Amino acid sequence: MMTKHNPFRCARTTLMTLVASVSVSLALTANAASLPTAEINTTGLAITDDTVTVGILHSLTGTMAISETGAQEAEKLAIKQINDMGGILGRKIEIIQEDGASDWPTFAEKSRKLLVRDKVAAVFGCWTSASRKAALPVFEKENGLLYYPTFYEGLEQSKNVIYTGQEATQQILDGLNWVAKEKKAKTYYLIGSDYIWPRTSMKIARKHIENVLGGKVVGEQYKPLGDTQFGSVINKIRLKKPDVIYAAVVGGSNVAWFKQLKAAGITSKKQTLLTISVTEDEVLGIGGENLEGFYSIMKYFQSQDNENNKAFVAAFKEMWGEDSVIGDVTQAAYLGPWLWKAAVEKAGSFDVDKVVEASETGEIELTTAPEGYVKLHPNHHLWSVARVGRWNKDGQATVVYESELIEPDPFPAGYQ
Amino acid sequence: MLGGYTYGELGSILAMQGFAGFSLFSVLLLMALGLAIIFGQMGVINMAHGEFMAAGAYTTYLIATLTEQYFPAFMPYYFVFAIVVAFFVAGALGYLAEFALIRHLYKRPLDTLLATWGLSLIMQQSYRSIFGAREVSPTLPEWLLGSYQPTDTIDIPLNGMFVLVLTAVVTFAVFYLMFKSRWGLRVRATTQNRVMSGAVGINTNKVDRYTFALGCGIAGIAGAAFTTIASTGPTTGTLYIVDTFMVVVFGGAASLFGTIASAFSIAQAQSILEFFISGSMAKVYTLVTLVLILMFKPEGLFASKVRR
Amino acid sequence: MSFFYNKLIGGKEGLTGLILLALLILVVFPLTLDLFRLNLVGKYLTYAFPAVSLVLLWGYGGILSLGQGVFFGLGGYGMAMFLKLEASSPENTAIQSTPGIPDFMDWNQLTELPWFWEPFNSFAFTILAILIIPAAFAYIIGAAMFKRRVGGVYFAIITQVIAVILTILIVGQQGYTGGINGITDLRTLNGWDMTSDSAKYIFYFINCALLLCIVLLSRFILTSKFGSLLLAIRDKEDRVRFSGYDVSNFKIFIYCFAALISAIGGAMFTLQVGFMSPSFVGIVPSIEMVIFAAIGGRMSLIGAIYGTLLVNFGKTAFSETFPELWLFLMGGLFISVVMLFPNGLAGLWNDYKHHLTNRFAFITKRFKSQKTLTRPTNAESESLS
Amino acid sequence: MSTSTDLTLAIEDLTVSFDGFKAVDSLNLYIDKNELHVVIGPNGAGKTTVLDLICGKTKASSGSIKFLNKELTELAEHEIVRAGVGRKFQTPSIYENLTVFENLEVSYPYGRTVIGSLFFKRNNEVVKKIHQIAKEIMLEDVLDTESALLSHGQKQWLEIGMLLIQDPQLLMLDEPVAGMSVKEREQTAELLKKISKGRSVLVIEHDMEFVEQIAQKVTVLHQGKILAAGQMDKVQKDPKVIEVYLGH
Repeated sequence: MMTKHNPFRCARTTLMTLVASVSVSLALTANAASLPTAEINTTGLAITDDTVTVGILHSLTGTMAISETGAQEAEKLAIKQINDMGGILGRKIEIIQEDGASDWPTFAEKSRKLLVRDKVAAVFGCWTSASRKAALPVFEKENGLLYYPTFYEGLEQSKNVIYTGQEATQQILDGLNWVAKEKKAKTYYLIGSDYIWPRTSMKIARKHIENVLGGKVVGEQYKPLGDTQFGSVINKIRLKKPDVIYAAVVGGSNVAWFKQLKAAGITSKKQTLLTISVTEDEVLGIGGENLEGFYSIMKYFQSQDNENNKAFVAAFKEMWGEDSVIGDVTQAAYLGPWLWKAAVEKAGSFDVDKVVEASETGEIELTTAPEGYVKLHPNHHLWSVARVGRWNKDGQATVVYESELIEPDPFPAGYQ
Repeated sequence: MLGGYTYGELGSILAMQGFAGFSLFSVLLLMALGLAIIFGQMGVINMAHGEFMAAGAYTTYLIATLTEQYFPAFMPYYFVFAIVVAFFVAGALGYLAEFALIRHLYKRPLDTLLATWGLSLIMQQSYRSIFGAREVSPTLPEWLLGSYQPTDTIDIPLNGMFVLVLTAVVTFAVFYLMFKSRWGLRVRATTQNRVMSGAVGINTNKVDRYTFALGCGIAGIAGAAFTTIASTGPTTGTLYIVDTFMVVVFGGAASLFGTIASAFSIAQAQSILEFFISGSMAKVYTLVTLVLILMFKPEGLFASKVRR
Repeated sequence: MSFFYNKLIGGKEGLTGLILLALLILVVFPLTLDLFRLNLVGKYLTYAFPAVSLVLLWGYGGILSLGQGVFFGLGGYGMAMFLKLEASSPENTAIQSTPGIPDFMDWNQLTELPWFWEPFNSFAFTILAILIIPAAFAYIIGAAMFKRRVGGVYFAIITQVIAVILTILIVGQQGYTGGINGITDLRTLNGWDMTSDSAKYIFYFINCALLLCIVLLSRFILTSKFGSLLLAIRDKEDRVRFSGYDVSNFKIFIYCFAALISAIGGAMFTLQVGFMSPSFVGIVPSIEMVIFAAIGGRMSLIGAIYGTLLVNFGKTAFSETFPELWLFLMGGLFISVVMLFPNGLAGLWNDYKHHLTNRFAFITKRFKSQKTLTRPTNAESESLS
Repeated sequence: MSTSTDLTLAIEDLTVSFDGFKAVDSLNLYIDKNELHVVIGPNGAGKTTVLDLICGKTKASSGSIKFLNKELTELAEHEIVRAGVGRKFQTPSIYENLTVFENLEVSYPYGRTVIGSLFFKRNNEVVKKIHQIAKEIMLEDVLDTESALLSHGQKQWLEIGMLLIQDPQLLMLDEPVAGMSVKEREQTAELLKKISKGRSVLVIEHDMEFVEQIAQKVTVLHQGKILAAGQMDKVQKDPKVIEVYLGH
């Protein structure tokens, strides 16, 4: 019934330059034999003397497979690298992969399977908020541990989830400050796909624009998911002549939106556009020529120029092919296994309660993350940087702005 | 509405909004033409229609990629070539589907719905296995990008104009084929009275197969054309299928004129509503209105009263 | 007199089938499966409600509804609204800007409970709403369509469009409905922990009992004169009409009944799975329900239940092992059921049974089933023209 | 005329047009109690349309149809049937996968509402009536046969039986002997004579031989209008009728 996907299928490569430096005493990692399984696993998880089993739960089929492919690839890469370094507490990580099939109850069902039957020590997975919301009660009931990679709307904080993507205020606010200052923007047009993440993000953006920046929202528009006709919306935008178009259109609609924008003559020469839903993954479909000069706010861009990232990109391409692109979520997914490793080693145990406790100390940090330094906040979200990238024709972005490290605030006062 | 705008500006918006409506009209019509033949003339409920469109789109993508790699000089012209190939690829797939599936089901229209739904699942998974799960877009020739500017304030999208012209050409071709050619006569004869047509020497099997293939081929053209406005993924087809059926049913299944009128009215309603209210609600209102009208006029807009 | 005898044998055979099914779901499954798998079976069995409803509606009545998900969803949402209100007590939601309303409303800046949520504070009202609202909605659609003699393909497509409309509405009006995430995090029913093991067993058995009751009730309908009329309407609608029956009333009734059954399934789904989302309302789930019925046998109530179980088991097993192959297999299954076994599992079983007992009987049965195969056509092609 | 009370059916000025084509044009037709009336005419004369109009399948553009002084043009199909008009279709229209018994039972005029049909009981009275009708239509021996297995002629009779069980005042038959063997025709002629006692019967027929066997009064339709009417032998000699039939 289950498959153990072997993540180690690619040849052993030049040793990873990437080494997780964790703020944990070396003594813990030094000798696995000194850590009997009975001590580090008191709750009956699937852990032997030399292996520990984790779950990966993403959509391999259905409409979301497009987006979730990168995340599961990154997770497998991280796990492979950790194993190459000797595993966690002397135990190699084994993976059980399940398909969420883009279907929310399936996520709940598979989560239950992973936790109840397979007794996995941690799960890396979910992509959409809906799938996380469906799986969440299962993780809370069965006391599992989920590392969730996507930037999302916030308004959630569960003991059993570590959020490795940004919550909405972290992603949005600094980008808006930047555009207000840099582009002297006063009027904004908000457009998004019609579901919870764009709506919540737009709500936060509107409050920030009106209350903090003193600007004006001249229009707010939502299109059904999957809709591909933007002619009327574009005319409406033309009528309103906003300084900035602020967009959160997703999936197939996203491609249609940018293609039609370009066809309507609205290009970066005339119009500033800031989006929170375009990563390198999306650009593949949209085409760099349609995006050239527009801005995305993300915490990570593949083009980021630092040693960590270079090593990461090289390793990713080696494992998954030269043509791979790496978007924000892919990078965030990559952080999951490393954060878990750090927390387990700090706790000296795989027990979920202890790992969570270690995670909540505020001392789990990664200095080697591709995006740069990140630290886990006691509220289960990451301290991270907001970046504004300008898209080039080749599908890569140039980072034009970087914020300070921002504290995560899933329940932002004044923005609800 | 006039507050702060000049008449010139409003005029420009009006012109562009009018074009947006026309553009949507041509998109809907192009999607629906193939189905109008398959469903309207043959009575086959082809739930895989969207997947045949995707076949055309993927063909275009493939040709674009190959051209870019091996004949970069040919890039400005490949698109026209791609449309023709998309027609034949989707048509050939349709030919196969008719041969393997549809011909056994002419007497069970509701069962064609289930069988073609199965077919659509298989086609989706094939696309995923062949082209990957990610959405793709072909690199478009320069002349399809950007806009035409008759005045400073008016931008007419080139891709929209292209689809409009293409739709006009395909529509005229279909009309010529169905109503002026000898072959069209055979198709109409077969759909009206299969037994009698067979008796007067029409090879009805052949007519069926080519008609179905033609419908699918037109879907392929539509798919190729849509690569100019949207992307293509394994499940792209499912996005279009309900809209397509609505256009055909609302127009009165058996009437090609009805299909045109219905595409026109749906497109205008949708695009005008969308200008004033949110996109989601515009869609809801349009669909609710269609359902209500269909309840009062179940045979669609343009079905003639016939003696039964 | 032999007529009654045959009828009785038919009844006996049906009784055996029912007892076998009851044994399987009430005894065999609970004894052999662990709670996780049993809970899965419970979930699958909630899909069997709309599948059974489609046997009545489509198999016998010839009315193909591609919108049974709408009613499944209405039932499920009804139950979810009640449970959500219970979960959103002011104490549980103290961190919200407006405590006491569901969390998603608070995120969407609603400051008080919308009026149509108010009555769902009452459990009695909720149960009534689950039974009445979907049936009433079906009555409105059915009356409008069947009185105007919209049938066959048109009905199928219109019901599909209704499913689309409802999905867009639920997703778009997220302040009132929870949007695409649905209504989640439902934990207690009248203060009783729904996620406990004992609760899961209890819900499972309630679900099975309801399903068996529905099968019995459907049997009663099918063996009455109404049942014969339903078949008669499917095959020769005009003849029935010109025998003095108001055909539309019969169609409306069976459509409402089918809606009611589906809604009960939806409510049981919410109770067992702990949430409800728009992904059960749209086109895909609605067509899948048709497939369950088709694979089980569109003319067999019990077959539809086995079909539902089989397809869902297959889906789970295959998507765990070969996620890539699953869609090919599923697609192939649809096609082969339509092309080769139009009577589904039930048809195969009948063939097999007769094959065992009597080779000759087997041949005639095949002959007969060939005929059944062509039967729905008249009604359909007429309504198409 | 239209106030006449002793007529079963009075059609006056009946017109129906499809997209401008008048299929029935200002038709007048009267049928007496206990009369067996035959309508003949070449293809496309509008014969079947007349039946469609009477039973409500097609709505008239103008004119009136009075059945026992009740206006039918306003009623729905099932109401017309309940008023006492039965109609047999051209091709046998029976429920092929039900037995002969069930076919008759389904047509039995009780339990016609949804609730009624759910709680309909097959009591002795019903069984007796079904057997009586089955005997009349010569199908008593095959009551338990699935009706798909009947011969073509038997199917035609079964459909007549399904109408008879409702005891209509006006029985309309569309080409009842089409496709029957010679023997079956004779039996059908007998049957028609038998059942026309106590009710009016309107028959549409092509087969002149058969018409001669049964007809009392004949109406000849041509292009939606009445060409001739009266006793069979007179009509047969009418030069207009001869021209239409031969010139066709």
